[in-house]
Amino acid sequence: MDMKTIYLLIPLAPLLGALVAGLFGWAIGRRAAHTVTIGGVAVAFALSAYVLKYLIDGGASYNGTVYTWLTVNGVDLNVGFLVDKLTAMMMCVVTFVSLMVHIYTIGYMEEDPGYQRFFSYISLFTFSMLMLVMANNFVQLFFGWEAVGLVSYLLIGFWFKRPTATFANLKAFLVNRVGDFGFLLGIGLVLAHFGTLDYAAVFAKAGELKDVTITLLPGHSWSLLTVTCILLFVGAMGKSAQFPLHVWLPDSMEGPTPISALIHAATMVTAGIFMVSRMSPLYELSDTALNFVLVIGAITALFMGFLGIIQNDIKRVVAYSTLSQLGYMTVALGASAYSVAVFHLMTHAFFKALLFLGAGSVIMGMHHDQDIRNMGGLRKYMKWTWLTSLIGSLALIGTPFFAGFYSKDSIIEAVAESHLPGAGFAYFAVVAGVFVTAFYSFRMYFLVFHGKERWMQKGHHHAHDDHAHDEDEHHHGLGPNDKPHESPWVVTLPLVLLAIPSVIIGAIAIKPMLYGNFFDGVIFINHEAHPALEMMKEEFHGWFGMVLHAFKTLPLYLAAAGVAAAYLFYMVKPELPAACDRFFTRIGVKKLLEEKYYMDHLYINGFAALGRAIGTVLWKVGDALLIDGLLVNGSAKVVGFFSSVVRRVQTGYIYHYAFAMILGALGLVTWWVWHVLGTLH
Amino acid sequence: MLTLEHYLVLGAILFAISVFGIFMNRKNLIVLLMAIELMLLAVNINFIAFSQYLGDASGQIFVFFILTVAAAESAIGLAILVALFRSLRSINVEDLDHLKG
Amino acid sequence: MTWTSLNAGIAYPEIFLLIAACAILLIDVFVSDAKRGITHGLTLAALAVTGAILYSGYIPQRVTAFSGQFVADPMAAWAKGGILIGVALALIYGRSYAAARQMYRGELYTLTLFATLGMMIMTSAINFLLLYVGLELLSLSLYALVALRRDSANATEAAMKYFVLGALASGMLLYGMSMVYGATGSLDVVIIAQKIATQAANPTLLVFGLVFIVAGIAFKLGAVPFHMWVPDVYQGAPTPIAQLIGTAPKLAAFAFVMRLLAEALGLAGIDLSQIRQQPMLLPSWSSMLMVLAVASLVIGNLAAIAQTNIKRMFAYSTISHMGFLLLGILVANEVGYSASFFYAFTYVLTAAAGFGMVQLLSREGFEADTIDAFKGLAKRSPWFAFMMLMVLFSMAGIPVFVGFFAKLSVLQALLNHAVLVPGVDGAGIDIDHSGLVWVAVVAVLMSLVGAFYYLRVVKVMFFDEPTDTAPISACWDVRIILSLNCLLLLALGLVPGYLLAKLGEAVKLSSLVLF
Amino acid sequence: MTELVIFYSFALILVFAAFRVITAKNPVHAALYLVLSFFTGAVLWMLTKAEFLAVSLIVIYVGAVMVLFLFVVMMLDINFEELRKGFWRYLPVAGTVAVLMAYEMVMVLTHPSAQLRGAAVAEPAAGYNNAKVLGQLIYTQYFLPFQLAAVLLLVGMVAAIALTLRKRKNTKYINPADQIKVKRDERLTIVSVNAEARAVIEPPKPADGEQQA
Amino acid sequence: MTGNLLSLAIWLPILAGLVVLAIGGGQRSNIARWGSLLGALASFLVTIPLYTGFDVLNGGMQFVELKPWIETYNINYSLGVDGISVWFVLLNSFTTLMVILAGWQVIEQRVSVYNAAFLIMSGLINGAFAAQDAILFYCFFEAMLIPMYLIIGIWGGPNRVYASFKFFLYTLLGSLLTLVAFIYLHYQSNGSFAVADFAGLHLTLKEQSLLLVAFFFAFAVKVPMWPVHTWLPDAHVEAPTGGSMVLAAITLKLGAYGFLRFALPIAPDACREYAWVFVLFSLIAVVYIGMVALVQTDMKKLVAYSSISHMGFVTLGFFMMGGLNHNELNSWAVEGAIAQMISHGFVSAAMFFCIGVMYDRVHSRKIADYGGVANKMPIFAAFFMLFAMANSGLPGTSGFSGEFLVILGAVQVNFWYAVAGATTLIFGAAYTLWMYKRVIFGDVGNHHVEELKDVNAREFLVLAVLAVTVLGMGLYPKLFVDLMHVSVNDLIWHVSQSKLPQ
Repeated sequence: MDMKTIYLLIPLAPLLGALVAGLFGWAIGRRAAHTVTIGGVAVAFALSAYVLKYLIDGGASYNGTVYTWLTVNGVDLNVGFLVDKLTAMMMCVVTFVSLMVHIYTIGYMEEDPGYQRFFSYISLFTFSMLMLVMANNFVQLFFGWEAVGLVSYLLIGFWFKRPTATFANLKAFLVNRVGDFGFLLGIGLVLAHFGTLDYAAVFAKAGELKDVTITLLPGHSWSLLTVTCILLFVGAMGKSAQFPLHVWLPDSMEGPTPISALIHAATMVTAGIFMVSRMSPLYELSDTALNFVLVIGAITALFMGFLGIIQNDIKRVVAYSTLSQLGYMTVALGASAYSVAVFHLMTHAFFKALLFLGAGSVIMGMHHDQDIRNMGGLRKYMKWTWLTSLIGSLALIGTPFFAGFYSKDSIIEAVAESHLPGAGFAYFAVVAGVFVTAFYSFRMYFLVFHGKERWMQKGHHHAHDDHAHDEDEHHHGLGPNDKPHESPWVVTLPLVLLAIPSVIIGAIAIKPMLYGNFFDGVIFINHEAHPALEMMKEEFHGWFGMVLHAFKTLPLYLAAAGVAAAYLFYMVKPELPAACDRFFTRIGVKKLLEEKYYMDHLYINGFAALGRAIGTVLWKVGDALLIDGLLVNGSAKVVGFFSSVVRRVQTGYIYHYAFAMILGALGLVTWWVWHVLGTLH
Repeated sequence: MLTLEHYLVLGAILFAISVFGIFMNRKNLIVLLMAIELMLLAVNINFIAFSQYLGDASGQIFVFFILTVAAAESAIGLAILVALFRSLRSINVEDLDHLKG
Repeated sequence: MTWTSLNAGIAYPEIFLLIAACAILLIDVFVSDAKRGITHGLTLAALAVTGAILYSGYIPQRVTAFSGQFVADPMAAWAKGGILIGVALALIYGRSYAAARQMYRGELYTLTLFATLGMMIMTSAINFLLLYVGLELLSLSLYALVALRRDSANATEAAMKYFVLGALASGMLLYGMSMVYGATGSLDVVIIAQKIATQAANPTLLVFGLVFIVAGIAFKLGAVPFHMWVPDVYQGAPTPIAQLIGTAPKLAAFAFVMRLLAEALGLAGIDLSQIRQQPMLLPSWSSMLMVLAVASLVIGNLAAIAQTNIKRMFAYSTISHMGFLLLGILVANEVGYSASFFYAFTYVLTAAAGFGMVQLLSREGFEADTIDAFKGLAKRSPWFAFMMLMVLFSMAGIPVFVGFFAKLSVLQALLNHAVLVPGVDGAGIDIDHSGLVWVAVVAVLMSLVGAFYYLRVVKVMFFDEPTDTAPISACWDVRIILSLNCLLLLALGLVPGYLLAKLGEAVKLSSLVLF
Repeated sequence: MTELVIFYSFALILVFAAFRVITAKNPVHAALYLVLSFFTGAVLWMLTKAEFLAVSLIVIYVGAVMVLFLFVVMMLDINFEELRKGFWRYLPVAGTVAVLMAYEMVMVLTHPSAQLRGAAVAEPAAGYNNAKVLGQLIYTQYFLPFQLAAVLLLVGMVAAIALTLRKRKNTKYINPADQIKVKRDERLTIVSVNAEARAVIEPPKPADGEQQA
Repeated sequence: MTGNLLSLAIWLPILAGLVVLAIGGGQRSNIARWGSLLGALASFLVTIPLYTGFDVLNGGMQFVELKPWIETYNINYSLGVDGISVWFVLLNSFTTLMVILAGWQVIEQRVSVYNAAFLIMSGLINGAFAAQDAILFYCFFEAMLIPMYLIIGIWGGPNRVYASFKFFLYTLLGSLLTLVAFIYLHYQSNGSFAVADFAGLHLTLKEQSLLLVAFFFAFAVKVPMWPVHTWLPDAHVEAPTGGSMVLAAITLKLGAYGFLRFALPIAPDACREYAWVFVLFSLIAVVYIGMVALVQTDMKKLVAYSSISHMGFVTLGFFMMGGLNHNELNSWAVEGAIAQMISHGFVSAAMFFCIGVMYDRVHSRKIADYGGVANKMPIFAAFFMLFAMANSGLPGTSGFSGEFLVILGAVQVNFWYAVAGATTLIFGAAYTLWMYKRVIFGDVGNHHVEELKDVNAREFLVLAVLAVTVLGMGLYPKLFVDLMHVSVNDLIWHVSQSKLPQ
């Protein structure tokens, strides 16, 4: 089996599974559906692992065309694969998490009537994501980009009966479309100026076009690469939920939990990070663009973290944490530490998938009650879930020796070393974010797994989130006398399997990925302009050294402080949160956070409403009144009016008829005869 | 000296009078028919004058035919008038207004 | 003067028709009302034989007879052919209509035959006197025919209006003729043309006469503002007679215009470069016709929109069609004449079919002359609904029906002319011919308005539910011939080339060459 | 000079009479004024030596056409009072147009470019015979129109009859053909009478002619 | 055989239509159905050799037929297709087949007339695409109005009369002016009506501009471009499903095709001069109409507006033609526009069919009357999702290829054109998916929806075939685009040359 076949097989295996489960799921039944899809993903994972191994062992990276999608103006637009280490790593992450999620789903979706459909979707997603990461050109990238968006749309709206779900998926799709709008324009600029859409050719030509400027407004010229990179990054902002296009991600929790883990935590949302890393040869040429990336990432990292604090929906807490972590990655990108970003991407994929799946397990245990205020003390009932969630949380907050520690700390360091104008703010944001992360993570942890079993006290309690009002079969919650049960093995097994890399992968991978030659020839860094990573490399002394070093830096203590604060608030003095609540309410911050910085208002009541209002005006006034009313029907009316006038002239009286004739003759005489007489003399 | 102009002007005036008659007359169809006869007379005067002026008899032949045609025309016109009167009981021009618009 | 010098042979069709008409007049005296079919058959036979004689005597050139007063040329032959067809169709479609309304009398046939004779004379006459006599023969017969349903107030009213206004128009025409006669000293078309060409004519009198001649012609064609008789007569006249008025005479009028304007006053056969020395006769009538044409297009189409009576609607549509016809004539060259000829010829067929449909739906006590009478025709008789559809779309000038090619040929002539003579400088010919482009634009815009009212009838037929569910009672011959007539519109639309070429050739072969 | 005097005086009468034709309240008067116009017209034609036509005018018009007019006027039962109302209401507009028309026509005809001023109506050559000239032309050159004129008159006749002749319901008339064709059997029904039985008498089937009457 | 393929493509459906009319009247509806299906199938099959036998390297006309028709005016029966028009012949024959299937059970009244109208129209449309003589083109172009008028008027919705009149008169207005233009060109080209001769003329800018105005009225109305678009929503809403399918899939393309075949090659200088106007109108169509579509409450109207918006992309692409703005040839946008036309043919037909499927069951087109259709019609919902996504231009569906290329082409001409154009990514998704959400998603909305039954075999067939085409063109557009390269390049070269008199 040559490599090309393998590369082909990797995406096609899940696709096949998806098609079989999707098109023939009704015929083959549940078991066959999950078997075939899991089989497909497993094959993909196995082959991906093989590929990674092959590349690490010095195998040549692959850049080849599968088929030509389109040829225009002499330029081939291909479907092709670029498989290098970055790709291979992404493939492994994607297929691994996907495999876990597939297995987990067997348990999680057991009772759902859309079982086969769900498997089909997630397999399809795996295919799309693989196409995205394996792309060797912008077209295919965009194809994968939108395809994962589609599947995300389908999955968020999986429970299409819920209005909140369908609202959320539409929102997700549209917000992503806003990003894609920029992304597509970026691609357009690339094509217009590079004359090709192949990565390799584009990167090769990037240097030449470094100083090219374009004039977008008369009198202002911009660097081509800056504009292009920012536009491409707008795409990433959509997909990776960066401020201000982040609003879709929390709502996307309306989807079943497995997909939150797979799509909205581990893989799809990191596509933007992946893309920017891929485009490093372009981004490296524009400080402006990098700075933009840095600032956006920083905003996202900190402010989304704040929102995590006040969430009571278990999944939403994790979702905001995801947003925040994506911000971290973006910050790393901005700091030219692409490898760090990718590294965090990877570690985050594992522990965040773990957290989501753990949350899902909790939700199952709670009979689909997601409100953490109704939980507590679950540690006793759900041992595996508790343990793995704890690992996940520890990894998330950057506890030393856990995977997240290495990646997050590296990001903080990279920002510290960055010289971009926004680096100062970014540094503050990421450092402050550490505390915030720790606080909300353990707030959730304590509320869920420790303390009193509150569902017993409060009975059926509804969270204030709107979706909780939904009288849906999935939301019946736990009765006061029920006891939550640990989930079946298909659920806990993935948790365990994910927990392992969440702990160990950081220590293993940090050296090759960040400071080794893993990304040689893949990620390009202009070390002279952006020396951050170089400087870190000098300071790096192995993973253990990094842990030791961490004790000398602020972040670790901030994380510890966060955990402590959470413990204080939710374990020791449960009345404190209420007091804080009152305080923050008084100064207005509470409201601001509850309303998520009013971003949703801005979009829904601002842009969307404005769009509809303009649409209505254009329709009623522009189309109906002006064009149709005035021009079309108006001219018909004018014709009708003249018609009635003409009609009235036809009085029926002979003398009028004769009069008309005489007048006609007289007119002819007057005009022509006098005319002739005039010319004759 | 009697010139062509005399006749032509007379013809023109007669023509105008008959035209005037046609659209002035709003009551009596018979007078309308008479006005038409007047108009033909005007034309005939023209033809005869020209004919004699040109020394060419064909103009007079034309007049002869006009007289003939006019006779037949009067017959038909009066016949229509009679038929009209029978169905309408009126020869008032203003009553002829069922067809309009 | 001998028989041979008369050269009467070329007038055999007319002579036969006259004899036949007189014979039928006599025969009919002995035919009882119940056996009127004999007269009907004989009349059609007479028309057919006339046609046959016409066909066998076809000469592809201009031949004159009766001291140069009568001409037989291909154009006249084609026109007469069209006239005979038009008249025959009117009689065929009108038979049961007439029978149901006390009109099924011998006079219907004899007068129709005399009218036909008048039309044939009009097409062949090249002498003012003969033209006039032919015109009057036609007119007088038509006046009488309109009033033939003498118990109908509408019919007699229409006849009276037609008569009075027609007489007025005749008066104007005669006045014009007298002036031209005075200016040129002759009644002979050829001599007049020669006199004009050699500047031996008095220009003032000529133009003065021209105005009145144009007025008279405009009346005959029904051009605005000499059109007002048209709707009233169409509506008031019994439908077969309206058909008779609305079809064949248009061809006769076309020929009449050709003889009077194109040949006598049109400088036909004169090298255009000689126009410089000529008084502005040609441009004069050309631009007069332009005004009349545009006015007809506008008024005809606009007024037609508001009609509820389909005969009246046809009348206004006729007015607009005559506007189109005039557009071709005013081009004043062979291309234009051919186009107009084609237009008139096909219009006869189209209008005949339209009136045929009205009569098809009518029955005793029901005129079917409102647009509403066509309601739901597609349900009552899909076949005839489709036939009517073809008629209407042909009238609207939608391809692939023949009406489109008629319009196309006229527009083509008009626009080519516009570029061909972009204003011969000097000589005072100051018509801006590029202005004809705008005339063309007006013409097509008015076709758009026209399409509206034709569409309305289609709408009524196809989209509405029938209110009148009585079966169509027409006899088989009417059904077949009407269908053939309608299909002919389609066939001529699919293959218009032959007729176009033939009529164009006819005009070319018939053109008056003076030098 | 004499000619001019005659012309002007008769022309004036003609114009006056013509004017009265269209303004006369009573159509009988109008018809009579029309007769007067024709007479004066004939005189004017005489002045141009068109004797035949002058005579024809009187014969045809005054003798035939105008009589026809008078017949019709008197035959129809018309309320003339009704017809006279409001005649002058339309004068301003109609009058303006008519005067304008006359003015323009006269202006054109008297315009120098028309070259009519001083154009004498030619004096015919000696021995000129108006009737003969016309006759010769009509029967040779104008043979065809002449025939057609006959047809025209025929049309006039046919039309007039077709439009006005009607079989009145109250008038009894007989059809000689039917009378001749009558057979004995249709007129006479012989019934054998049985003196004792009551006879059933079939009514005779009436003949066509009788039914019409 | 190949000698008269185009004639076959034109006359076979017309003949089939006439036969159906003749034999399928009255109660013989089933004969009419099967007969027309057979006819449509045969008509589609005869167009296949046009594709298989097409010489990709030849940019000129192929399958040429030339016979004199009206010799007096030198009008010829002149047929031929190039890489651009061949697709529309195929697309049209294909759509007709779909339409016949679409109306199978739905149309109960006058089945033969309904099907015959479509068959005849199909032939006429093929004729318009194949005609190489202006008058021949015009004849087909106009004659098509008649069957469409009847279809809308007879089988249409409650306001069908208004819609049918508006449709007919609106489109007639433009074509009449074009007729004047054609005749003018006829004179200019010394008595030829051949399109190729027209394209070879050298005309002054004033002449070209006036011609362009005439062409604008004809073709822009048909496309339809803003602001002459308002007939389309009415026509679409009132037309029966089949009518909407054909209208959207084919007749709109005729307008765009007219631009390619007439306006651009004949008046290139004027096109360059006034390209900004067309670009402006196109962009207005994309943005303005996108917003208008957003607030529609009637599904058909929404899709109709979406059609206008998508066709705005097509015209945008045309006037992004490299020759108009650059010296260098740039076929991105043009090929994108043509691809968009083809794709829109599939997608809009599918969208209208989907709405038709629901309409047949519920007899309402109001979005508010639905909700939760997916619960009752899952298969249908899946198909509808695919088409909705295609309508929003998702990669992998045909809707993407065209839009993508046009935007890529536009960026090369003017960045801001591309920005305005790319908003369709947002608007397109917004109006389509919002509608989808309200109609398909959610809990069962009312008892009408409760009673819905999923698609039957016939509907499934149509949907599946359309789905295959939509996906096929999305995944392998090369198949479609390769045929047009040479023709498009020829066209662009042609347009890039100044035609002003020397």
